[in-house]
Amino acid sequence: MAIELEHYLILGALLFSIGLYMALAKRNFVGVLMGIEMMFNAVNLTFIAFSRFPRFADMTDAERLSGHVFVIFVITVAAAEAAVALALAMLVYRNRETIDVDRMDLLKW
Amino acid sequence: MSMKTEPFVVNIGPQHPSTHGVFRMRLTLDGERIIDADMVIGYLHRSMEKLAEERSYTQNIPFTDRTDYVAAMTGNLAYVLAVEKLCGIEPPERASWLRVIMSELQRFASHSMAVGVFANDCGTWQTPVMHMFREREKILDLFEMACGARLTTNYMRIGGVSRDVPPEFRPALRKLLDELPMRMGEYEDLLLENEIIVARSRGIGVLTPEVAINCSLSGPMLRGSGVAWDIRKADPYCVYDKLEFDICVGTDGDAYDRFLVRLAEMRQSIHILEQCLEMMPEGPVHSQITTATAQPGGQPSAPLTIRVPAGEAYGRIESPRGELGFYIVSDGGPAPYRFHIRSPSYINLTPLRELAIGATVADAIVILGSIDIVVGEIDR
Amino acid sequence: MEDTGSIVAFWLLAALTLGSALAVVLIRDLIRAVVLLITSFLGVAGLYITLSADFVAVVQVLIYVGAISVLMLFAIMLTPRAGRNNAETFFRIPGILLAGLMAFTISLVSLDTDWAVVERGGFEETASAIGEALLDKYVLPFELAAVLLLVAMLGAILLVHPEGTDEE
Amino acid sequence: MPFLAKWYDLRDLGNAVGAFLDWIRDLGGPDWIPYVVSGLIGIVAILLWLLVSQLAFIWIERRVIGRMQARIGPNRVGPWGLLQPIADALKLLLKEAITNRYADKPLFWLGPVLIFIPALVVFAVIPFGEGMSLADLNVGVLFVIAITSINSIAIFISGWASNNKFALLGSMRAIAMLISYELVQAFALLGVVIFAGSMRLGDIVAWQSEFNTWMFLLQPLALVAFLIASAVEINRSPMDISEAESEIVAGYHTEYSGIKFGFFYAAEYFAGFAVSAIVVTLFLGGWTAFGLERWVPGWLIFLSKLYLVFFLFIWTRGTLPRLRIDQLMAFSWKFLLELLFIHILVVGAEVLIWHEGDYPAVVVLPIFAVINWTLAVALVVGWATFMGHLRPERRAKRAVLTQELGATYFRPAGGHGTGPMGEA
Amino acid sequence: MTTVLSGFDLAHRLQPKLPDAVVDATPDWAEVKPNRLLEVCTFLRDDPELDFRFLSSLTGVDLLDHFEVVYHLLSISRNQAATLKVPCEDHDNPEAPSVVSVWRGAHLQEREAFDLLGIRFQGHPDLRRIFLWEGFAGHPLRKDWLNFPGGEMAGLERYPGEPGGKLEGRG
Repeated sequence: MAIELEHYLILGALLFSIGLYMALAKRNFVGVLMGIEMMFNAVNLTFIAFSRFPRFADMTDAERLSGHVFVIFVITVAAAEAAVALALAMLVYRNRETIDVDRMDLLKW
Repeated sequence: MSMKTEPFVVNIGPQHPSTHGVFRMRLTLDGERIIDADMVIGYLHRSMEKLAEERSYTQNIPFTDRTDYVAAMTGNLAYVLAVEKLCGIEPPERASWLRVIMSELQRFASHSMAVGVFANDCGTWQTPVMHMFREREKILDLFEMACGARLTTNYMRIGGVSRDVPPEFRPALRKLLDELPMRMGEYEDLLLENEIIVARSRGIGVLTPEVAINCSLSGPMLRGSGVAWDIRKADPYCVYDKLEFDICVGTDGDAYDRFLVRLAEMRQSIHILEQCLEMMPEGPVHSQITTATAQPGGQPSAPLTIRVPAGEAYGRIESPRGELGFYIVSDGGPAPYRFHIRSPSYINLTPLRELAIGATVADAIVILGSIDIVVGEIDR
Repeated sequence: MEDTGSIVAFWLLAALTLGSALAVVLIRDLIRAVVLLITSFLGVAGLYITLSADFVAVVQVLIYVGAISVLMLFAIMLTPRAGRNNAETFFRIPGILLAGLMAFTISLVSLDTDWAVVERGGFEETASAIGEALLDKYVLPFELAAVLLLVAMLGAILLVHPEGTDEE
Repeated sequence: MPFLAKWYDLRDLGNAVGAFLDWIRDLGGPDWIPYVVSGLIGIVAILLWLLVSQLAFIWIERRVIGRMQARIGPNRVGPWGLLQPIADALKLLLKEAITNRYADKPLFWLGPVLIFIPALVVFAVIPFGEGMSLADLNVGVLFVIAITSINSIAIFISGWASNNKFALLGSMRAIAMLISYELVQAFALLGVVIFAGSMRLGDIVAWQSEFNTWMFLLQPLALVAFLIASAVEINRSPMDISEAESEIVAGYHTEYSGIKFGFFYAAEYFAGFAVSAIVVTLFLGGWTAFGLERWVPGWLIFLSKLYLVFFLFIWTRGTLPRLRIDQLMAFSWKFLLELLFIHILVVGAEVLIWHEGDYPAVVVLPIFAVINWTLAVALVVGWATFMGHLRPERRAKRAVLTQELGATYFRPAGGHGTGPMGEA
Repeated sequence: MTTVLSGFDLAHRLQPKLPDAVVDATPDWAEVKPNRLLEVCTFLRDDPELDFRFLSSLTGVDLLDHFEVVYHLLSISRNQAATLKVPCEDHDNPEAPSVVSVWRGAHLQEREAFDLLGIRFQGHPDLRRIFLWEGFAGHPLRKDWLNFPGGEMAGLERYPGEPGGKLEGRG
């Protein structure tokens, strides 16, 4: 059985769902962050898959590589997001002595 | 940082590459920063002061080797000087010169080890200490020539030294003295000018002279803080008053200065030894006042027992680590009534806690290295 | 994608990625979770290679494995032992439902859609093409990303900088 | 292609393998068989070479450092102690590999395994000679940077899993160092990539061969920065702070014993070889040496350069003290990175001028070399002065010699004291 | 040469300031009252003519009926030395005022004297055992240590409280 686009899409969907569940249900701030990163990965995988399996025959390489470029941007944003989120986690921990997202119920600290 | 992290307690020692024996620092850390420090000692405690109360004055000399086993000769010397002070014995002149030679050789050996180990604590992978050991070995060879032992010499006697040096001692010492200044130049170039050692030790563990005096620090610790105080100058014992040498003083009071002072003192020791080699007279090496008895070989020897009048004496010398004092109380009996060792390594640890707090773990190791402890002398 | 090597590689990597992602969810110890997450990231990088996206695959290793997971390890180490629990909140049931629904919907859609894929081989070399695209067509987003990174860095520094104390 | 040799010509090992592969292909069978076979040959060859080199260099390092330390080094097992590494390996195999009770057992087991991966995988992209690379990726440089960063994760995992405070301190230091020096490493290689115009390691070697130059002649600053950053990542002295022996016993591998320790020990050498290989490929012309490769096999040139670079690591280990972690991090962030920013700007401008003006390389490259060397020296000296490294309180000094008893020579310093005593 | 101030000299210097502090003086030392010790020490340290800012040595002596704490003082600026003694009358429970507030260098030495001789220094910030472990029976430098009331040959057990630890045939 050859590997087609659908395989990658379903794989991405499953990875995304696992990430979504983690982001929703994990108690620990770092756990939530791990879920979000996993979702990013799923989306990236889909992007790359789409760029590998083009829809139109007359797409140039540069056009098909838009997916890759987008992935690069996503990774950049993910890195920035991770840095800020972990800084936030440190700050919350310093002030509230917990990184349990359930207990971060105030909009201030 | 105001980060509220869990305090992290680390035991540096008792078995650790950088505690120079069985010494333990209990550090409470916040990240790499030390927020509290405590020292736990006594792993090498042999209760020498108690043991000495049951042995005769002569039998106690070997104990003094084993306090500061890196500088046994000066340990011997301080003890015999205290007893001689108590009895009023004047050793013959050649014995005094020999004592000075031995204690300066010992100072060189001890400082070279201290300097090498300090560089080791700064993170050189054994290289300086191995080079320093090369010179130390040659000095220990000389000790072996003089008294048959290398580390625990047991050379000094009350009223003299155990025996005169053999005739080949003099040329051997001459040869060594010709070599040492060149080696010292090497060490100064390699270690003193080393960028990383400077970065690691300057500004670390700063002691002002007021604090240093108040904490009763002595030796290179005190001189590193900028106080020109050397018992060899202040209260010359043996023949130091006939010798020409300088007091080596630091100006910043940090770990680097203590290291600096030790290196400079090694040069002064060479200078002193040169003078000794020239000026040392011939003559007996045992005092006639003590009951010197002839050994079967015909050589006069130091007495095995002496009678010490009741009283007390505090004899102090400048050992490589600082003021080594022996406080001896006699009740007129064959053994000392009270035998107290004022050991510089131990008292130099007084400001350790304050020096360590606020430093990093790596700094604490450097600070400990710059104090130059010998655990045998701390615990006694 | 007919050759056997790619098919085997895809299934192995997919199993690795999903398996370790599931283990990340299930495992309680946060450090082990991060280690498994790294495995999952590496699996994704491998999948990129099967999609002949070599540049992105290496960037994935560099950023996700080398930087983000390290940041996570750092954050875990700076928090106390009690903060190393990877347990769920009471959102578990809705979470499972929502995630399951999501997976089901996307899978259904992707299976049901006629993707009309035009088969074209992989890329010979992506790095220079991506570079050209970034500095030509996407130069504005590229600059924006740089600004974003700078702002994020400044923000992170400001956030963890203790108030009122000026560090030397 | 200077080689017109038969398969048995030792000048190019690739010929032999190529002939063997052709033979397999001629036998028929599926396409993947020669592919897998060539991969296996490469892997086995690299592993064997690494093992032999490692054993040899354990001995060489001990002997050389012995000389540096005024002693002899191992000389009992075998002639001149040559069998000492084998004896050590046997001893490590026979010793008990203790796992302490409260260790995180899976991770504790994983650490020593994981630490091998980056050191071995890097060799996949290294061209040992013309065409002698396992996988000449077109993103080779990026691959190298990405893979070597895994090293620190392995260190972290083993330190964490040991459940030992020294190990934990070591792994914290390793992570902090990784974050600090990853950027330096990337920037140092960026200059090379800009010049060569390719991230394929083979292309970079070919570029250096084409213009008859070595990259370090053009970019000395990048080489120095890369060497320092790599020394940090593989924990070689003077940057071995995550296993700082005099402070935290053995850092992350304090709790490892027996063959698990042996793994770390071996991985240290493998990583050293990997870094040396990268340095040789990117900065020292790889398997070329100004035409010498026509007479001497390329892989021999490559290996001799590699050993020379590795010797550098031995040398620094035998001579230099260790820096403190905050000094090392400050060195990265406040010193190297700034210099490399300027360096990248200059290199980029040079390449731009070169390509726009279409000047001949013979004229341009020497000028660039002179400019970059001058710039490197000026930048290092200038930045060091700016950062205050030449101020008297950061320099070496000598003790005051005095005869004046009881005098005080303390100079109240511009207090960077370390505590209440310092500020008193 | 270091000038050694005799006990008489010391007493003479102390006379105008602290007339009733000195109990006894000999050529070698001066003995002061325990309750005046801190004042005497502060005076000796701060007086510009004496300037004993350096505490060379501090130790205790068991004199069978009482203890004595001996202070060897040194003045670096004037290069002179002196010896001070303080009696601790109660032999079973000797006490002396701590001089840590005057000389920080006394810190470890007082801990040592406490550990080995059992002299309690009042006002010491951190008076704990230093060489011996917490729970060691008695203070070994005391002359009566071997027939300590807790049992014969106390200290010859390997660990405190170890049953049957008394060495055979040496009772």
